[in-house]
Amino acid sequence: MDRQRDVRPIFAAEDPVRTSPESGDAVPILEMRNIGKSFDATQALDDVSLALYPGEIHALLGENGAGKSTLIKIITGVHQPDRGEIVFAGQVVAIHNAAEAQRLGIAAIYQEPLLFPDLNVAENIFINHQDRGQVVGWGRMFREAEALLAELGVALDVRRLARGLTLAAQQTVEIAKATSLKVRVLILDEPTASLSAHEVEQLFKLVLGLRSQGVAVLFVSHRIEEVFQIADKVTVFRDGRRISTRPRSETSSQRSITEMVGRETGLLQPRPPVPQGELLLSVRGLSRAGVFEDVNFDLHRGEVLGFGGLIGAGRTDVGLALFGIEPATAGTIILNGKRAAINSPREGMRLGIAYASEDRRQLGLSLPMSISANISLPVLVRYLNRVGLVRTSLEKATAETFRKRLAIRTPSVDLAVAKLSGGNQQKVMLSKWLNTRPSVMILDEPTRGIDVGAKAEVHNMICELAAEGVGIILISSDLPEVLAMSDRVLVMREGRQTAILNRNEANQESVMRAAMGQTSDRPAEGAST
Amino acid sequence: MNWLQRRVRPEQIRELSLLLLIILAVTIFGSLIPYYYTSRTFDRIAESVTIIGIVGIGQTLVVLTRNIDLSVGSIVGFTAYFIGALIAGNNGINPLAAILLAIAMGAVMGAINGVLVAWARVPSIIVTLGTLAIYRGMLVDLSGARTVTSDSLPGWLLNLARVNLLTIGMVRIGALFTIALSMVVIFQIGTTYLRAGRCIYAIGSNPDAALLIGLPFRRLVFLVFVISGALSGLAGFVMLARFGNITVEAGRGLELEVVAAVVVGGVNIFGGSGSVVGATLGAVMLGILEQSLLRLQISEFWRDALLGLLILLAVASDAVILQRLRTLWGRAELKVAPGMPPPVPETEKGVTNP
Amino acid sequence: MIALGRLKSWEGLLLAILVVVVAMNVMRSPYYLGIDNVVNLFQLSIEKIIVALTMTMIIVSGEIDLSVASIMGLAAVLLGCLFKAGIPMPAAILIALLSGLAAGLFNGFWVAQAGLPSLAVTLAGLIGYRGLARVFIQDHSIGGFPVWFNTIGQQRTVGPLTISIMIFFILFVIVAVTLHGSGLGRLVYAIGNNTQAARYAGVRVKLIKLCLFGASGLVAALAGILYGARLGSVRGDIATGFELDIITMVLLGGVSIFGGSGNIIGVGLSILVILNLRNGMGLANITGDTQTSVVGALLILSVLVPNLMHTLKTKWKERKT
Amino acid sequence: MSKYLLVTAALAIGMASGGLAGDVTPGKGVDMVLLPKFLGIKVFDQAHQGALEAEKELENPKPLKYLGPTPENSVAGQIEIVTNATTQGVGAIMISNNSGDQIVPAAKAAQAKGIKVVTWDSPIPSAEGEDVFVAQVDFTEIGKVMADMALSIMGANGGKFAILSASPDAANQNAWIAAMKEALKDPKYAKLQLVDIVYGDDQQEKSYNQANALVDKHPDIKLIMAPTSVGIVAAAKAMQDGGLGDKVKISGLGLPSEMLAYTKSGIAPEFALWSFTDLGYLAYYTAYALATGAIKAEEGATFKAGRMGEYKITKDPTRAKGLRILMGPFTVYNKDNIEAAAAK
Repeated sequence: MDRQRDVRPIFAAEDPVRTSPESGDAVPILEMRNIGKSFDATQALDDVSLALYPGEIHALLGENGAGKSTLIKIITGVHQPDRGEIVFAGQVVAIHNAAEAQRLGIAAIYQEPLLFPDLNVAENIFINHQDRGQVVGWGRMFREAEALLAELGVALDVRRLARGLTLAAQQTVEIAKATSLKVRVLILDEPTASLSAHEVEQLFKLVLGLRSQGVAVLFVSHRIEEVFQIADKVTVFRDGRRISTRPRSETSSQRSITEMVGRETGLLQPRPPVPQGELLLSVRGLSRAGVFEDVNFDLHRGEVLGFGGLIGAGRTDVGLALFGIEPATAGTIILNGKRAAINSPREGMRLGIAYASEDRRQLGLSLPMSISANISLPVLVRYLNRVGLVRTSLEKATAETFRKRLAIRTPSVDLAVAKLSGGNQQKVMLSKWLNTRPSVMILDEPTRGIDVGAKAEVHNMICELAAEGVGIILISSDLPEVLAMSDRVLVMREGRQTAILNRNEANQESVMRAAMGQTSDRPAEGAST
Repeated sequence: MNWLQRRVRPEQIRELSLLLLIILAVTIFGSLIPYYYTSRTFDRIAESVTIIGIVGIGQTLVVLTRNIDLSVGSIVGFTAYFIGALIAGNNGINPLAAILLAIAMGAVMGAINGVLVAWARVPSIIVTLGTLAIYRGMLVDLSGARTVTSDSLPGWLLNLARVNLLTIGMVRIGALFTIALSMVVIFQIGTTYLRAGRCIYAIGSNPDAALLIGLPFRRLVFLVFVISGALSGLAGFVMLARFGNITVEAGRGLELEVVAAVVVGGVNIFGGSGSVVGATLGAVMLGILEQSLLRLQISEFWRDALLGLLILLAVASDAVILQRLRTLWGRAELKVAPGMPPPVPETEKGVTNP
Repeated sequence: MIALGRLKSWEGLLLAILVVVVAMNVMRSPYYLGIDNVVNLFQLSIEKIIVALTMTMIIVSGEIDLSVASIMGLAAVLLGCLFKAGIPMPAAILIALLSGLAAGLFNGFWVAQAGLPSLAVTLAGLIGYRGLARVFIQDHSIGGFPVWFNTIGQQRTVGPLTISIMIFFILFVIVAVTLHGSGLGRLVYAIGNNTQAARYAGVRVKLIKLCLFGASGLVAALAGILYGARLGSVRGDIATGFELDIITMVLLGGVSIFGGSGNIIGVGLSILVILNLRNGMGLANITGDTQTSVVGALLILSVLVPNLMHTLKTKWKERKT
Repeated sequence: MSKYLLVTAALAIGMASGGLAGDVTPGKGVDMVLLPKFLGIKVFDQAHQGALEAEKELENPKPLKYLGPTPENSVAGQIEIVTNATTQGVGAIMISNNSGDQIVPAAKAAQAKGIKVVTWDSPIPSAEGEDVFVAQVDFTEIGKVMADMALSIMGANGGKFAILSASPDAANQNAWIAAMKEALKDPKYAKLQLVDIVYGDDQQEKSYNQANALVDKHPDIKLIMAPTSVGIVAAAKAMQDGGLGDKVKISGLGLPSEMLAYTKSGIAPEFALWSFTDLGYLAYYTAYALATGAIKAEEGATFKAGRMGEYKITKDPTRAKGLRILMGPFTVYNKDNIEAAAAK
């Protein structure tokens, strides 16, 4: 898939931008008033009010975890708001599930479409139509499906199974499904993430067509240049709060970026720089077919290399390749001067690499098992006696040392990890990987979804580790954290390495610009050497 | 080629290949076995297809929803016995009433499975393994282990097996075979033209999406188990007509043959694809194997050994297709295990990440 | 590993049921607790309880093995055929054991390496291996085994116990130590709890699953051979339908069908409950099929009850917050 | 037909005049267990009725237990029931043995605890663990009868025929088949050719399929001899359904009530059987007599079995060891006498 595409404005700048009618007279089709939502400790949405007007494309910008997807899930009835109300066409409504949302005329298209692989295209479009009676009229359904697709200007065989469709074709089917249900509010969540330039153009034609039919479109995307290409109004979210809503003409991509990232970076003192140790790891031309390409960087002992970029940029995939869970298909990895082929987590661990996953509940920990069992799991052989039995006393002793070292608040190390708070669970996972005594430690979103206190302790631990000479790769979407902790920041975008910024060059704007496609002038490091 | 590709859906390719396999088998066995192409052979095959075919329809619907129904063997035995006892009790009973009663009795037993799987969320492998034993035990208890003998049954029932509706060349279409054929036609139409039928495919194809867009997930799972029970009841009646004598052993082990026929017939073990006609072709394949091996003087148990292998290959090819699907769609994990409860979609458990 | 909270509630329940059942049986026949009858108790279902031990490890790892009964039949039939063909008994036993191991590893390959669902693979095994067994022996039965072989299954050699019961106790200790004490046991629990997390932690999931299915096949073959020893002859339909009893013994013991939880003490207690129940029903002249239906009901209850308790608990917690 | 009645009647009279008849005192409480091969077969239900009739006459306060395994694990099931009965300490066990010599350890254990073990319909081949075998009919005689029926059905020019038996472990089946093979050596039956023996395990479906398979495998066979009440009915229906009633005849041992339609339609012109009710009645009397000490299980002991008159325990000629009580007459049914027999 050709991922590299030049930015060609579809519309000439002077094209009269349809400014939304003054909010005074037009009635918003969908209005969120003071919506609040929190998941256990973290506050996902804090007093958010937003209005969508018919015939208007409203873009939503924000970093990862800014609350965009939570808002969408509330609109489509997947979640219920803790506070606030939703007003649809003037009446207060409660949306409990997707079916109710659909009845109101609200449809959502996610990055991964929700189609049925074993049903054909026409059926996927009309699967949820209650009004079509118990008997399926295939002839009529095929004709209507073809008509719908023609109206959207798409040529697609309605008889073939959804199983073989490309992502772009699937999105068109989803849009056709929405229009067949007389959609009034269409939500597009990161629709263009893996589309080619031509496919994006196709999609924008469809969306503009819908806008002219009076549909209110909520467009969520990280591709800032696309947003400023199509949106009538732009809203910026940060930390669950709505920062600003401005017509596109009164704002610019630069201003939005600053609004998105404008958090005070004061509270995180930057890590004191540590004298750079000798070269630990150097990676050249690392790639994995269809996932990421040509990643080049060096890592020295005691150095923290931050991985900046947006979700789906491929940072986690680089981590998985280095650790051997999803091995790289090309490129070289040189560790302590020796070439290494890492094809399984065992080989990764034997070479002294550790990867702490971003999803601690699903991939990082075995929740029902005790703290000490989790910590000893990767290197269990170290705790076995000659006969193969587990020396639980030794295991508990190790767990105790980590309990003190990382201040894990737990009555005993035999407690099941499931019973711990998010922060403590994260510490247990980190202890698990520290226990393998790695020389290269890959941390993937180490502070996501944990309280501020635990976050600070994790940061201290990172500083200690670096001081001890461990090379650390910090994958994080928390920009201030990356900037504060990293000696250098490697930025990725859609599977490509767009920049390596050392400490003085790296700031919120430069990283964000690199992450969103305005490639910085300096070529990626290492490519030349 | 494109025309063919457009017309034919993947699982139809599986059914076509099965049809070719059947024709191949018939020609090979025909050459090896004397007197093979006689009406007796087709009668034999038709007879064994009748019962497995009818029950296979219900099993197809169950497997489509990523579940399995092992209790069909006992339901067939139970209905065969008690309808037989009932008819023996009052020979004057109207034939249609007897058939409907058999279907109703089977449906009730299917409903019990349905409630346990759909609402109590007990995996269907556990529920139906349990009810397989419970219904068999009830049959032995309530019948006091007696036998329904053909002498106590009325004439219309006994020679139902011999009634020929029509004879094309050497193929004799008996009454019982017609019942089976009509069921296949009815349910093939039902699963292609009725909305409920299509929804059954949908919830098997992508349970998360089905729940998210509000398809009646639990009611449909309950429905397929009721249908599976009802059809097993009908098969019980057919068995009664065919054998005349029904002991408490009737239908024992039938469930394994039915599951084999359905899986070999192209119904995807991961749910969502496969058809009633495919399952019937699977039943025909089973019948051919059984009869031909018998005639080749080699033990008919080679059929079971071969079936084990055929099931494995069918499941493996299902997995390969699914693997390609997974990589194509980039979906991390299409976690699925037939018999295990339909995966509780994230949305229902309340997704926590902001 | 044994979540103590759970231990008290489930195992306590089993203990109570056991006491009630034994009390009822003693009332019905004064000889019940006599040493003869206790040995009979174990003797009549020795094959099932041996295989229930390895089935426990399979289910804790999140998989299931429906083909054990057919492997028992296959191994017993092979033993008979080889013996009839004049092969000395010890060699025949060895070959029969290896055949079980091979069948188990074959299952393991398809489940671990090819990633197929264990339910489908072992269902194919249930049909296929039974077919193979009956092909080898047709409809006949083979008997006349050497006396020393029959004594393994029949004579009381070790004090009041037969050798097969001794084998069961030895296996019980081995599985208990492996599951709860050894590193392998810890990894089996990890795989059962969360296979992906285990893989991310560098656990060799494929290898361990392969070994588990291999062990399950081997022990099933051993049980088949002991069955032949007990009866003194083998037939093609030996051990048909045993998988229901075996799986019930494991699930009634508190092992979750979804893997990752449960312990050997629970399984031990549930074995005693089912043995006494079956023996009690036998004394009360309840037919074989009715006994099996009681076991079928136990199977469903052992998953239904925890399910209901779980949903009630979550509903109660929701109402509380 | 009448010829056999004459012979056996003479035998019975001869026995009666022998030793003095031990009398059986009714009214004693004995726990009795009647254990057929498995449940679900009509002939065994009739044996149960016969035993209940004897129980009423002997006013045994303890009710008779009628227990049987499932056909699936009949061997292990019978062993389990005998073992349980031993634990319960019953008075006597009457078993139609379907487990060959595998039942011996359990039977011996029962005898060790003073329990009387009486076999009926099908003995323990080695006779170990068995007090006495109540034989419904002399096994060698059965062989001759089956050979005669085959000859009379297939006519002078003979032809091919096959045997559809029950289970390979059933001692009586194997004995009858062996006796028939022995009888066929007589030049009279030279033209009869036995081509195959298949087993239906007394299961309806399996017997039906095996009968059809026989015809498929040997299209030219003229007779299927089924010495089992389940097999004979299944084979008859298979031939009827297949429209082969006139080409392939059925014979063997069957219940008149079940075979009525097939004898009338000519599919099963001749078959034989004895009264299972009488067999159950006699077995009960024998076991009761032994349990109450009226007689001992040794050669020569005689006793009066209620309405069936006197019986004497003799050595069993058909087995190396073992004692036998020979019940006596059985009848060959054909078109004319089946009507009356079925009505009974």
